[in-house]
Formats: sequence, C-alpha cells, structure tokens
Amino acid sequence: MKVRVEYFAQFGQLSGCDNELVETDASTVSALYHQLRRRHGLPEPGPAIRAAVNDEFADWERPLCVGDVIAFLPPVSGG
Amino acid sequence: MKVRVEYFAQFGQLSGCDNELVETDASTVSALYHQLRRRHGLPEPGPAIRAAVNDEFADWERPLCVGDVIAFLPPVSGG
Amino acid sequence: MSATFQLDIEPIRPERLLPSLNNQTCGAVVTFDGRVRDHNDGRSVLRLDYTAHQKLAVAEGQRVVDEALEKFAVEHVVCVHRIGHLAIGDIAVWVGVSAAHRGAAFEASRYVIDEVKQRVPIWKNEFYSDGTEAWVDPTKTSR
Amino acid sequence: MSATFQLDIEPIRPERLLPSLNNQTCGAVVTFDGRVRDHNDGRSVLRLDYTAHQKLAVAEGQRVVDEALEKFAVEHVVCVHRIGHLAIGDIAVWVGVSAAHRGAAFEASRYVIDEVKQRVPIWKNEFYSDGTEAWVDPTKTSR
Repeated sequence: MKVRVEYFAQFGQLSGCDNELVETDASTVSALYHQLRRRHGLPEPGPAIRAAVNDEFADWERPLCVGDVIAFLPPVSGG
Repeated sequence: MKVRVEYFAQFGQLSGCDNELVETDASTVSALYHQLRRRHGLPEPGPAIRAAVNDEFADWERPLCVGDVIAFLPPVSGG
Repeated sequence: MSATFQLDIEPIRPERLLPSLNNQTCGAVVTFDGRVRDHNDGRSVLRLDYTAHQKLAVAEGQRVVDEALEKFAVEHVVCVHRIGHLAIGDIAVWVGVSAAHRGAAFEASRYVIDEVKQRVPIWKNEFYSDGTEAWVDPTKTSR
Repeated sequence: MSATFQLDIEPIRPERLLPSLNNQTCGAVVTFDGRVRDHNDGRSVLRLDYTAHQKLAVAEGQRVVDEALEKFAVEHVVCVHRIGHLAIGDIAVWVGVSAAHRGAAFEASRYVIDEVKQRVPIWKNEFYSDGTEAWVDPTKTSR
C-alpha cells in the first residue's frame, strides 16, 4: 500500500525530506512510524510526538488506508 | 491648635469643601476624625478609610501637631 | 530594570508606553488595560471623573511597581493611571510588564493592578444616564 | 463574542489587532506577546525560523481560542502566531483578550498561550552566533 508521509521540523532534517511516498505493509500509524524510525533514525515515540492523518490529529493505532497522508510531528516549540 | 484638613471624593461632597482650616483640641488623627465626623456626617471609620498627614499615610493614633495637613481618604476606587 | 508609576490627565496611549518595555533579553510582555465601561453595578454610565490625592497616589503607585520588580523576575514595570474626565472606552489604567519568561510577566502585571486598585488613593465619580452621579465605594457596591 | 486564531508570515502589529478587542461592555483587556530573545538555553541566538503544519496549526489554535471563550467569562479572544524568518525582538506570538472583569481576561490569556505552546504544531529553528542552528525540542532542553 502506498501512503504519503510528511516530516516536520527536526523529523525533516533526520529523514532528509519534507515528504515522501512510502510503500508499506504497516497496518497502523504506529507500525508505519516504527518502520520509518529505523530507516531515518527518528526518535522513540513519546507523549510529545504526535501523528496526523489527512490533516487531523490521529491516534497511533489508527488503521492506514491507501492514499492516506500521514504527518509525523516532533514536540512542538511555538510561542 | 489649628490644622488643615483635606477631604477627598465623597468626603468632599459630605463636608461641602475640599479642605478647611480647623481649630481643634483633638490630640490624634483618630480623635480629629471623630470630631469632624459628627460635624460633616462622615461614615464610621473602617479598614478601607485611611488618613494621611503631610502627604504620607498616617496611623490613626498619630499625634497631631500645629500646622499639620490631615487628609481623610474614603475607600479608593481607581482602576 | 525599571519601575515607573504615573498619573496622567491626557489620554493613555499604549503605543507610546510599550517601547519602554523593550529589551532584547525579554521574551514576554504582558499588558493590562482597564477601560471605562458603559455600565457599572447595574447602572448605565455615560462618563466618569477620576480624582486622586496626587502626591500620595504617585508615592503609593511607585511603591507598588517597585514591589512588583522585587517580588517577580521581571525587567520593566510600567503603570499609568488616568485622572480627570473620561469617556466610555477610554483607558483608565494601563499596566505593562516585560520579563524573560511569561509566568513572571503575568504574575507581576496582575499584582500591580490588584494592588493599585486596593491601595492607591484614586477615586471614581460616575455619571449615569439618568442624570445622577455618585462616587463609587467598592466596599458598598453589590459586585 | 469572538475567538480568532491566525498564522501570519508578516510581522505582528498589535496596534492593528487591538481594535478587534474593543467593546463598550469590556472593562479589561489583557495582551501577551512572546518575543524572540537574544539567547535561549544558554546560547546566543541571532535569529530564528518558525514553521508549522499550517492546516493542523490553524485548526488546533482555533480550538484553543474557542475553549478560552467557553471556559472564561470573556468577550473577545485573539491569537496570532508568526511563521517564517524572525529577527531578535520580533513578536513571535500575540494574545489579546477582552472581558468585563480583569480576572477572566488574565486567566484566558494565560490559558491561550500555555495551550498554544503545548498543543499547536509550530516549530522553532534557532540560528546561533557560532554559526550553528538547531530545532528546539522543549522536552530535551535544560530549562
């Protein structure tokens, strides 16, 4: 299944891109993160790291669908 | 003994003047207030009513001196 | 570091006061302004006058801003209180605080306005739409 | 009553935002601004960039200001966060709240900035005087 993955801030730095098309067999957001974590050296998931699917915050256990856009969001630092 | 008494806000309204020269035998600020209270219908002293002598806040038991300027200050309502 | 309290008979202009809070080490600026409302304690207000024991008000106001500088980790504290004739919407009192971090800026500005309202000898005479007027006594109003 | 959250690539001008808080029933206006400091976590900062997940940031920021309107007795709530390139002293985030009484105005503005900093997907890349740069991770800094 192909999904689009977006990386923000330091995650973009680590993965070397803002977004990429990923072919994955991961069935959940969490499983996808763990696959990409190994590939790009992303940090361990923690409470300050969040995911969004199709521009909405998403639970880590949310199932993936073909064509989903998944954003991985490092700890926010606005303000 | 002659002292100058200043009345602010509603105390000026009650006494009909901003300030007056008073001939008094009162020995403290408190005694003076009680004399003037009867004359002008000022309210009972309470924690929100304060006195100043010569432009400094003063204790009610402060002794009076000739020429003192005593200000009686109703509850403040700034802000 | 600075702490300033002033009475002003002219309209308060925050844009003229804000520059005195600027500091490149300050990450946080909190301002408060209290404005003349068109009602108070259930009555319709047209305008109001503020009067002060000016010497005492300036001295006590200065003590309040000095205390704020001492109690909280802030850089600059400014408070200006208007006296004279005010219209609805006019700023009656303005507080501005700058600090490295926002917690201290919020706490100090809250401290200044709370203490000024409690301690500084300034009085408000309200003029109502029914043609009457009254000196406000916060120890007696229903609020 | 109104609640507005915006991202803005242009410099934030409080004097343009303040009028949206005006209301003749409002006695209290509190504003907060967070500015770019010349140091952070012990390092000398030259400038910084803010980036956002724009759709999510606008949606989450709007939720924050809507919550403030619901939780506190306030009239208008405005928050603007800057994105893009910022210089030292620039306003990074601005919050303005108007209310009938000051307690609610202070509490709501504090709520908005605290929640925005916790929840809204915006990130800060700091550029240091030694030529290096780094994305700030508040979960790792020593402060």
